[in-house]
Amino acid sequence: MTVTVRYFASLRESAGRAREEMDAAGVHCALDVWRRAQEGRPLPPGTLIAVNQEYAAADHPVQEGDEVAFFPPVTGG
Amino acid sequence: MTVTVRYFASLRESAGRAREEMDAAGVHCALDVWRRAQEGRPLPPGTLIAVNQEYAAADHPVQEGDEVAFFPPVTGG
Amino acid sequence: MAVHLFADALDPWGTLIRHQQALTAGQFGATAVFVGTMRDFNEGDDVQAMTLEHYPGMTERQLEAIEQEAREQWPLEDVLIAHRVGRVHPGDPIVLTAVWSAHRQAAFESCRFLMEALKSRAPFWKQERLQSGQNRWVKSSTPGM
Amino acid sequence: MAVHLFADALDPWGTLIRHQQALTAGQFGATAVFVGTMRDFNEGDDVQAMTLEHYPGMTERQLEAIEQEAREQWPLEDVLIAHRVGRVHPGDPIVLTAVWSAHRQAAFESCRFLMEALKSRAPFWKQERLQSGQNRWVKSSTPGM
Repeated sequence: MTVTVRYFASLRESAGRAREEMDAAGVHCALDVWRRAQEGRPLPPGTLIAVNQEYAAADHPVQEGDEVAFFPPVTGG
Repeated sequence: MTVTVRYFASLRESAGRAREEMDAAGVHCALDVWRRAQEGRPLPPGTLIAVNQEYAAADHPVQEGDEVAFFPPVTGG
Repeated sequence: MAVHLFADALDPWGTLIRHQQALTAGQFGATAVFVGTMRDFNEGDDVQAMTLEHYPGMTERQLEAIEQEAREQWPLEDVLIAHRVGRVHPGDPIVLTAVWSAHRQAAFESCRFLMEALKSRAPFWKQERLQSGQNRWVKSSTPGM
Repeated sequence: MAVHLFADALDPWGTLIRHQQALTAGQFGATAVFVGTMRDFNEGDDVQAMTLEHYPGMTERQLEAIEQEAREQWPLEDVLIAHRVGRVHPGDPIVLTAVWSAHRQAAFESCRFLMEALKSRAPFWKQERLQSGQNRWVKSSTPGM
């Protein structure tokens, strides 16, 4: 199975990329996606997660074709 | 001594005039002004009083040349 | 510091734009604005027109005092209060309050304070002309809190 | 219902005026507006410019959800949310929230709700360029309550 991983703001900079398609075979939840994509790098405290453009918890299940995004606290307005 | 008496909105209508110069000899406070000008008609409940364009209590002292105004609750905005 | 009474049309956005041109961009981060507009209904009745009476002199003094109180309570870059007087019709803007501040909390709170204080203390009175032809003094302001 | 993202200049008053022309005069008595503008200082430093990053698609969905929540909580005639993205400079407007309602309480409260919800949930991120040449991600929004 394949998922799209997206990074924004400071997480985009530290990941060195804005998005990637990732083979997610054996991946169950959003946190698993981070671990595989970031090769074990710990999730920075306060990181927000969105699955298919809706906020989600780290244990949110992930399916084929999902878009999983990681980003720091938002600072708009 | 003379004072200027002013009425606004519904009190202007019920008084039948907007302003008058009144001989206030023997008058001590704003309420006395009302009583003399309105010949004993009771002060309508909720009436607001201003002396020289500042809100004042009914017992506020009145002096020569003062402007004493009576009006209903304000409804601007 | 600005308090304006308009006997003719009050153009709230134009007034705001002209006022803001005098301010230093970059100094304020938050602008909060309230505009009150005449509705065509009140207390279940259709309203055709309205006359806004005021107490010339005292009205300006009260509005200036209200502005001063806001400036003492919050750090504000600038304050604008404008109010219509005379004959108005449904859809006509009646009142404008605007504040400029570094942060939004002060802007929101002080803008609301200005309106509540104006409603409770500034000597204005509304007389409605109903569709039926009857004239009716508005008895009290709607509670805003 | 209206949510707009501007990659070029956001003209808050012009946007507001154009939006309001579609509304029925007389139906609303209260308009509350907030405009957030870029300041030239933050956390003690001079800021030269700022880049507003966002999550296209999710940002619009979040803003629409926030508008919907406001409409469920208050009786609103209309709602407008506009936000700038891309490179901005001190004095540039960044955000506009506006609501039209029959009464001022709903207008004030919902306008503030929109801003607080937008600040806490809409996926935007600010990177400041300081006078020193350093780029700095803004860590968190200032508390608004």
